[in-house]
Amino acid sequence: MKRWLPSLPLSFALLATWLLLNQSIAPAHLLLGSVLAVAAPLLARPLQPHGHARIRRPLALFRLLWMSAIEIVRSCVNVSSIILFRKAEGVNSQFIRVPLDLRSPHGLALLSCLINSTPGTVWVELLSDGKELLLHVFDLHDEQWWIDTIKTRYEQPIREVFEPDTLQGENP
Amino acid sequence: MSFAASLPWWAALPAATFLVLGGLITLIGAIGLLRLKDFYQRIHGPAITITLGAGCILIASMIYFTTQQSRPVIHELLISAFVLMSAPVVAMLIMRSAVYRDLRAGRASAITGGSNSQVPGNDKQP
Amino acid sequence: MTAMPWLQHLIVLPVLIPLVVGAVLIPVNETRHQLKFGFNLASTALSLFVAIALLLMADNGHWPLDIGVYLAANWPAPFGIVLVVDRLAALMLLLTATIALAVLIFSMQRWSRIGVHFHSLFQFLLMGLNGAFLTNDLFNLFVFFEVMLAASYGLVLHGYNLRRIRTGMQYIAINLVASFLFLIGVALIYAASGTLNIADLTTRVAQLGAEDSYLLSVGACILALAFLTKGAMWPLGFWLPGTYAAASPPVAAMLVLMTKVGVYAVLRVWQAVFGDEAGVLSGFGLDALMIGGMATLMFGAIGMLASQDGGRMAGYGAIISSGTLLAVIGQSEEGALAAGLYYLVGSTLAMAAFMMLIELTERIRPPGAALLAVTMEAFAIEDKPEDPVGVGIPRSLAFLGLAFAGCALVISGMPPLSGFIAKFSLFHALLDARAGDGVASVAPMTWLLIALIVLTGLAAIISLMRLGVRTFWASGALAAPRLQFSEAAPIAALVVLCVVLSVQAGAVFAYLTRTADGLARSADYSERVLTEPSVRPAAGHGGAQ
Amino acid sequence: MELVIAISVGIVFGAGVWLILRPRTFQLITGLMLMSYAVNLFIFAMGRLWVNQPPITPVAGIDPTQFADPLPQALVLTAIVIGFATTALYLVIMIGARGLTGSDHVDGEEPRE
Amino acid sequence: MLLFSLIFVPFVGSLVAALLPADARNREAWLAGGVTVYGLVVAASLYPEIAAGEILRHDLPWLPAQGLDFVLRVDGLAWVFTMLVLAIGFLVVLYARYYMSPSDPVPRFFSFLLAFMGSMLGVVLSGNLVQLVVFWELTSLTSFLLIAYWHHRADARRGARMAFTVTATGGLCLMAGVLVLGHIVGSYDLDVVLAAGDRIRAHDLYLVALVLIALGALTKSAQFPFHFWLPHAMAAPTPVSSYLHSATMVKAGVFLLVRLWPALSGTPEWSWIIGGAGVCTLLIGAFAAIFQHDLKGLLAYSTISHLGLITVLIGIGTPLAMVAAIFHILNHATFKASLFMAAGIIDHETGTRDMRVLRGLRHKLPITATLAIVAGAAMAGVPLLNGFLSKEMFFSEALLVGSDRNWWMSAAAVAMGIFSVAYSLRFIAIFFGPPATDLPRVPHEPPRWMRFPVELLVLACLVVGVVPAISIGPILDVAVHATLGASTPQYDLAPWHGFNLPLLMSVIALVGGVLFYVVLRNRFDLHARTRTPLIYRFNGAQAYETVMLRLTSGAEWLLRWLGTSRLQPQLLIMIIAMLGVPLLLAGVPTQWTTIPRQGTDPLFALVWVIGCVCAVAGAWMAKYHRLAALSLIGGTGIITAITFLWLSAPDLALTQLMVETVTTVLILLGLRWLPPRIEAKELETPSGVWLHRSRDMAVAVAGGLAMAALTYAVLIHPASDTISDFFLLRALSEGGGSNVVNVLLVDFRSFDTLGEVTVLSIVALTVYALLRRFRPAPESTGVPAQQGHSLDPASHQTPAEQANSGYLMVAGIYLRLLLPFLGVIAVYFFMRGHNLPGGGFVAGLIFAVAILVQYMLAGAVWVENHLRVRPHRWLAFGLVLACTTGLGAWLFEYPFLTTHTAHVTLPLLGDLHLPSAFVFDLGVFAAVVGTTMLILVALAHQSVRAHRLPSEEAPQDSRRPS
Amino acid sequence: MSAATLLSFAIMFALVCTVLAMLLCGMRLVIGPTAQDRILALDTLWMTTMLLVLMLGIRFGNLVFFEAAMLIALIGFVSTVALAKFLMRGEVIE
Ligand code: NA
Ligand code: NA
Repeated sequence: MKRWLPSLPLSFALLATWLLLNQSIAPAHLLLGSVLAVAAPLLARPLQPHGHARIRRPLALFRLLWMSAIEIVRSCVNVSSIILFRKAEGVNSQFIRVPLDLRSPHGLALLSCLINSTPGTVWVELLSDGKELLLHVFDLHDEQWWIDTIKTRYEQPIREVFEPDTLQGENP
Repeated sequence: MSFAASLPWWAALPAATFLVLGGLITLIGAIGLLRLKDFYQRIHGPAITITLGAGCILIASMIYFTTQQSRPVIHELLISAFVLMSAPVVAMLIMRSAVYRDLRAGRASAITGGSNSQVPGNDKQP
Repeated sequence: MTAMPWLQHLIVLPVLIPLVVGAVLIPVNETRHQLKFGFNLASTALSLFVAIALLLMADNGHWPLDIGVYLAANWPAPFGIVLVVDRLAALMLLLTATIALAVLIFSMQRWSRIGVHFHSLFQFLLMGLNGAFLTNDLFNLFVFFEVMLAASYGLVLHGYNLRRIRTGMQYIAINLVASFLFLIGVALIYAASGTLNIADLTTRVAQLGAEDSYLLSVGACILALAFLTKGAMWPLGFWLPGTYAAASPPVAAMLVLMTKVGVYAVLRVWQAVFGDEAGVLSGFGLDALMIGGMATLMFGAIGMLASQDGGRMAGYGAIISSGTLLAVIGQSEEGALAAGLYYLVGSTLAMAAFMMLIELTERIRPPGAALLAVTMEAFAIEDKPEDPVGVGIPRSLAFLGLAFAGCALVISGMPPLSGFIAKFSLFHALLDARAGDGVASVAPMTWLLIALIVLTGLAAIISLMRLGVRTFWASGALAAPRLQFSEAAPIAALVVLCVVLSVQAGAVFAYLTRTADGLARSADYSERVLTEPSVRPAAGHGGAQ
Repeated sequence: MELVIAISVGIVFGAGVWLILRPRTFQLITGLMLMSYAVNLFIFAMGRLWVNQPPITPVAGIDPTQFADPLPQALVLTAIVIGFATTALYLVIMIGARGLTGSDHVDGEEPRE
Repeated sequence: MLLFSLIFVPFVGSLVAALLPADARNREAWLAGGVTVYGLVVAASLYPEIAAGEILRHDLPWLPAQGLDFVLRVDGLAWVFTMLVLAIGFLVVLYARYYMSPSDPVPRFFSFLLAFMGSMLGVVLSGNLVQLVVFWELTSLTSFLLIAYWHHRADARRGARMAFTVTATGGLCLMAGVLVLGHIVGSYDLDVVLAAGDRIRAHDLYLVALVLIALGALTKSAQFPFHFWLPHAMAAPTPVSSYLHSATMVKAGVFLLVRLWPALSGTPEWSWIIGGAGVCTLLIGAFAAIFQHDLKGLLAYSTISHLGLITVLIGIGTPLAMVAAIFHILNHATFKASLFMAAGIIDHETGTRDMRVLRGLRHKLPITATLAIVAGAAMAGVPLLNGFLSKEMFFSEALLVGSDRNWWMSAAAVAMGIFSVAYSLRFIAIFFGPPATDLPRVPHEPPRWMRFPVELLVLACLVVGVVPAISIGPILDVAVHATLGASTPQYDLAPWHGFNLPLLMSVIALVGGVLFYVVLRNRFDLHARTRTPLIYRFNGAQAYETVMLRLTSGAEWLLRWLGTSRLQPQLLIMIIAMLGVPLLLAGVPTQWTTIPRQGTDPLFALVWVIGCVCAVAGAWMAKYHRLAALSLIGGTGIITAITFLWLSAPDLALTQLMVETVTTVLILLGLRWLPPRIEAKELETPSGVWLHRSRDMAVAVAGGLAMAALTYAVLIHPASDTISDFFLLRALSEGGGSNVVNVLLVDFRSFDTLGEVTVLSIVALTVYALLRRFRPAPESTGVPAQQGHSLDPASHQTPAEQANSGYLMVAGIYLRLLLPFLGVIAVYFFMRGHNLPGGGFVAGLIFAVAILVQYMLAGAVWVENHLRVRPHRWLAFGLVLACTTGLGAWLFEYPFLTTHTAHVTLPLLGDLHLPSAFVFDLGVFAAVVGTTMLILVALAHQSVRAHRLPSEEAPQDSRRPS
Repeated sequence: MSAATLLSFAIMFALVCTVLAMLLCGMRLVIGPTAQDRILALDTLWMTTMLLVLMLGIRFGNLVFFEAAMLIALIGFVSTVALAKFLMRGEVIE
């Protein structure tokens, strides 16, 4: 199974992409889409050293995404108001370092997506062999608050999704 | 605008709202890009465009075409997906390149923004 | 028309053979040089056969009005792209194939090995040249020009060194800009006339309103600039001598053909678009062409006199030949055109041979000696007679000398080879055609042209003699060059062809007169092209289109 | 629209011309790129301007006057592709020349004054 | 055929001679002698007909279109010249057999000599003037080769070039003259031309023709002011001098004048031009001859003088003068050839030709001395020798024509007589006096057969001089009759005509000459003079050299003014031409029909404000801020894409976007090899640069305005009836696709597309070939500074490490995830291309970009270790697939590239339409992928290569395993 | 005010906003001052262009625009990544 279908979610996503693109669920498209959904990951496999993400807790993922969506909208309003109404000099833009326990590359990727999608924060890079995240914050008022937020609101759920085993090992 | 004539209110109103919102956010993002002080601030401007601006307009498009074509038109989701996949990459790469550029040039103040914040750097540096 | 005669496919072969062979050779490893060369040779030889066959077909009534039409993709003119073989196209194909074969054999030992993908590029160059000669569609002409140019870029830089890359950069930049001009010209012509097909243009030109005529003529001017840049008309051809001198000899020999493509395109487009059918636009720009041609002639002659090395001289020789042809086209006189075509054939063969020869003569003496010889000539230093010449010139030197003399005679238009016959026939046509009842009818411009051509010939003689004397006779280390048979044979063959051209001048002229005659009848041409029906489905074959 | 396109073509072309007359290879290549935009737009404009009438014919038996002229579009497509190829080529030659000649002058050597 | 062989055989002989071995002196001589004897026999066999006044013709078709046949025409004049050429030729061959040294490469000599002989025969036997010109130039050519026979000597090369330049130029004039003549007469046939004398002389172009032909003749015959080449031609071996430069080639000029006498003569112009040149030559040549120190030089000037004499006679142009001219041609040939040969023997035997050294040779070379003295006497015009006869005829003609009014003519004749006696004495003097002791070699009598030709010729001088009427009479007669026809005068060939004025002149000349010589020798020390008095200032040779040098330097100067080898001016010219030529030729229209336009959308205008600002700013920054310029131009590209989209060209927009992206990456890949430009130096700009810049700015603005105007003019003008409707109407029904642009590309105009992908492939191959030999600039060979910087944690990682665990790890998750999506989307755009925007090209680029992203992410080495991309195969596969699809049509008996559609009905899937255009498009796709990958990968590999190099040199830098 | 008018006003407004946003991006692109500013501006320009294209699709009621928008969303980042990588590492493909 794994040999022919490296990742079922990916294949489904590809099939969905195909059907969405063609806006059709005609048999021909289903067939062709399926062929592509199988073939494309297979052909791309040599270039995927980290393999594909295995989502252990889909529900946790959806919860996380929903929360993030709200956070994004909120941050968006904040950033907009800063841009429109505050003097640039008054904005306290800072780099901060967030210690990370998350190790899964896919988890880190998701984290980066969430952080970067949230206006006001930009992921710069992982430091100290991935134990620390360098972030840039648009308007920093309280560094510790940021660190805590990221640890609890983002890192924790992501670890739940991608590395529940290690998480349980740490917090029994 | 011939197709729009047949649009019912219940679709037109949210579509219009999302459009206006999307347009505004996009503009604000661009304003941020233009008027903020330095690069590290400016990079936060377009972020709103990419996430919320794009989202609003995509939703508007979905609403509009679904009503107009009388069938679910949701392929805009693809765009959202692709944007969500590529935007973080772009942001982190531009940011990192800027950081190291400034570090190499010895413009640490540009990074710290003249404040007391930590300078990012290589911990392994001897 | 039910089924398509198989022979008809011959028309597309000059494009197709090189394309397929060039493509097939791409993945073949460079270490299998023999194989690549073999394919290339077979393809080029086949192209030669096809060209001969097409020439015969175009001349023996195989097609109505002796014009073969091939509807690529089976769409009728003016909508689809149409390949057309008439006598002129067949002649150019033959010339191309001949020179290509000679060049290829010449490059077997050395030049094809100094860089990668020589053989594919060579085949693609052939494809571009042949396509440019065959196509009847302006934009398709652009495409084939680009094919040709792209391949020539590759070949000009083949085995690149400092000199090649300097001139190559210039060559490419100029041609890129010229391509823009080409596009602008084609676009304007389309905007004005609504068509891209040259034959269709013939029928449309006369019906155009004043504004569209204006747009068409502006487009034609700009298009002509693109052609003339390739054809190296003064002042658009300064790139040529340097490029020729720097390119490797076989490539330079092929470049000679490429200048002719520029001239060919001007001739083709002008005869069809601004011919007798063109109404008010008939003969548009011909005077400018003639003046430009004459300026080019003059420039070429000056350049030739000023040149010290063979490659550069050959380049200016090519400019001279372009200038002559352009001026002849500008005269728009049938007899002169036939003579011009004869000149084109002879001078192209000789220039190609000359390009290859130059390289061989450079093996005669070490570079220092040549420089010394130049200095001594310049200051008229009398060197003491040295030890008498040894036991005669070694054979290779004799061969080179003979071939050099042959080329020089043709290029300078000295008797008895084809160059002289061409010039004489040209003068004859210019004078005779206007003779009528006396003197007054020979325009001063015609006299000027004749005088210029004569003087240019003189300049060519002087320069080539100087070069020859320096190369073969100047004292100094004189090494009997090592020649491969594969290097000598193609040169010999081309020179012999020039001789045959002179001996068989009568037959050749008969053909060329028919060619010029056909060119002048643009209405026939367009009728033939536009009425060629597409192949309709025969019973049993469903599903076409 | 017509005026906008015309002025734009003019400006982009002019900028391209200015650049190709400059002495540095990089300027030349950027000039070629700009000229190529302008020329492509120019060819495109030869089919006149059509808003929201792409030459996509959903059914047979359409009224051809209701669609943009497809031919210039096809020509531009080919021109874009060829322009891309030649830009690539010039680029490679440009860096090759820079390496070999030690100069990024378009003549491959600094002008002698 | 026999006639034809007369010309043909020497050329064949020449060819054979060239192929003989270098040391085959005897075989060469036998061959050449055989050829000559054959010719003599053939020519002699024609005598009966010729003597009967017949004109023999042999026509071979040659250039019917120009009304030109290859005609051999033998009349008396031609026959006499043929005999002369062959007879002297035979003697020269015999002489040369002994003259040429064993170390000389004889094949070349005899080959050239025979070729010359053939050419000369061609000149005299030509039945039409064009053919005559051909052989005329051939004699120039062969003589050039013969003069330069000892080409290791600078004087030989110089003499040959001079002779060739002068005579070939004359030949060109002659050709022009012949053309004019042909224009006047309407034919080049000699018979027709000779018969049209009156028409020619009455024509407006007569003078032009005359001058041009005279230039040809006078240069060939070394007439003033073109005589200077002849003395320099003496660098040739003596047999050549004796043959070409006394007996035959230089006679070609006068032969031509005699030949065309019926057509051209009889006008004052003729007399003035021909006669005038002749008189000057006569005097200058004779005078200069006296002051030579070189034996051959003396003979050369004497030849010039005698040719002048002949020219004067022709210029006089009366029938009797013509008789004298022809007669003197023959006489001069005999005595001068023998004198040259004698000079050659002396040179050969003593090792020198310097008359200041030579003396008393009669002791060692008694027979040669006797012969030379007799021949010299003939040259001086001593009675009872042939030279006397023709010279006396000249005197009498000079008297007759000159009469009282033009007494100077007679004076000149006498002066020439005096001079010729003087130089003959100078020549003869070498045999007298005490024997020289300081000669390079001790002279002996030459071999018997080497002297034989001289003996024969001297004998001829004597016989003709004593019994002219029976010896030369009949021969002269045929020539004269052939030339003069009905106007042949009565003339009397006899050594004695009684006491008359010409005799007196002869006596004056003889006596005066002796006195003059004695005076010169005793009072003016001839031997010490290094230059000819009075006329040394007129040095033709120097003038020639000056002209040649000036020609070159002038040409170089002009070339600098008229041309350039720099790129920028050339591009400037192109742009100016693009602006100017249409204005010049087509002008500006006065009125313009317009159509209602599309309303202007302010948004669109605003979009273009961005586009234009980007373009202008990009142009502004391209010099110092490359990255900025690149970004800005990318901005213009985006706007262009939007424009396409806005204005109903979605395919273009997609393509533009893709190309934009790939081009940006491409240029970035290249940018790495362009070292940064140093700004500081450039800051101070000289004022000249501003001038250039304003000029360029003006041109750029003009160019922009012109394009804008053209665009606007077209856009507001109604479109013509275009061929586009055809495509719109048939794309779906017959092309099987609703996206007309795509159907155009893969069906209607698939031939274009085939060429287009070929261009792509060619460029890819070229780039690949170039980069194989790529040598980066020294500054950019190293690893970029960014990568070695200690601050950057990535600086010590391989690209793979960066992507798999380094700073790119997180980004890599996305970029790698995108790969299958991009693949699917490429397929999508490919599949739908026929009906909606997309197609093989866009799909190919998307696919290529998908892989490219992987390269950017993880580096070339890693990607290629995990995925073999074989761009060459993609390329070949694409091209071959496209061609094969096209060729498939052949099987159905359709033209190349005809589209076929397979209609398949499958269960569950329904109707499927598979147009062959689809497969064609697949070929396009593959070729595009191959091209893009090949170019980008080849560029990318440079980094790998460049990094490997320094690491090989510095092993401590082990950061890259590669 | 009909639904259509409302929508057309909304589209007009959004279009104007987007084009203005593009203009601002263009200005940042021109004024820089640093290379990263320009890259950021270019990336934003791509994004706003995508939005513009989407809105034009709504305005013209034509789904063809969608394809272009999708392509921009997919591909637009590539040049940005390349530019950023160039800045960061001095070369795009190592
Ligand atoms: Na963010
Ligand atoms: Na087809």
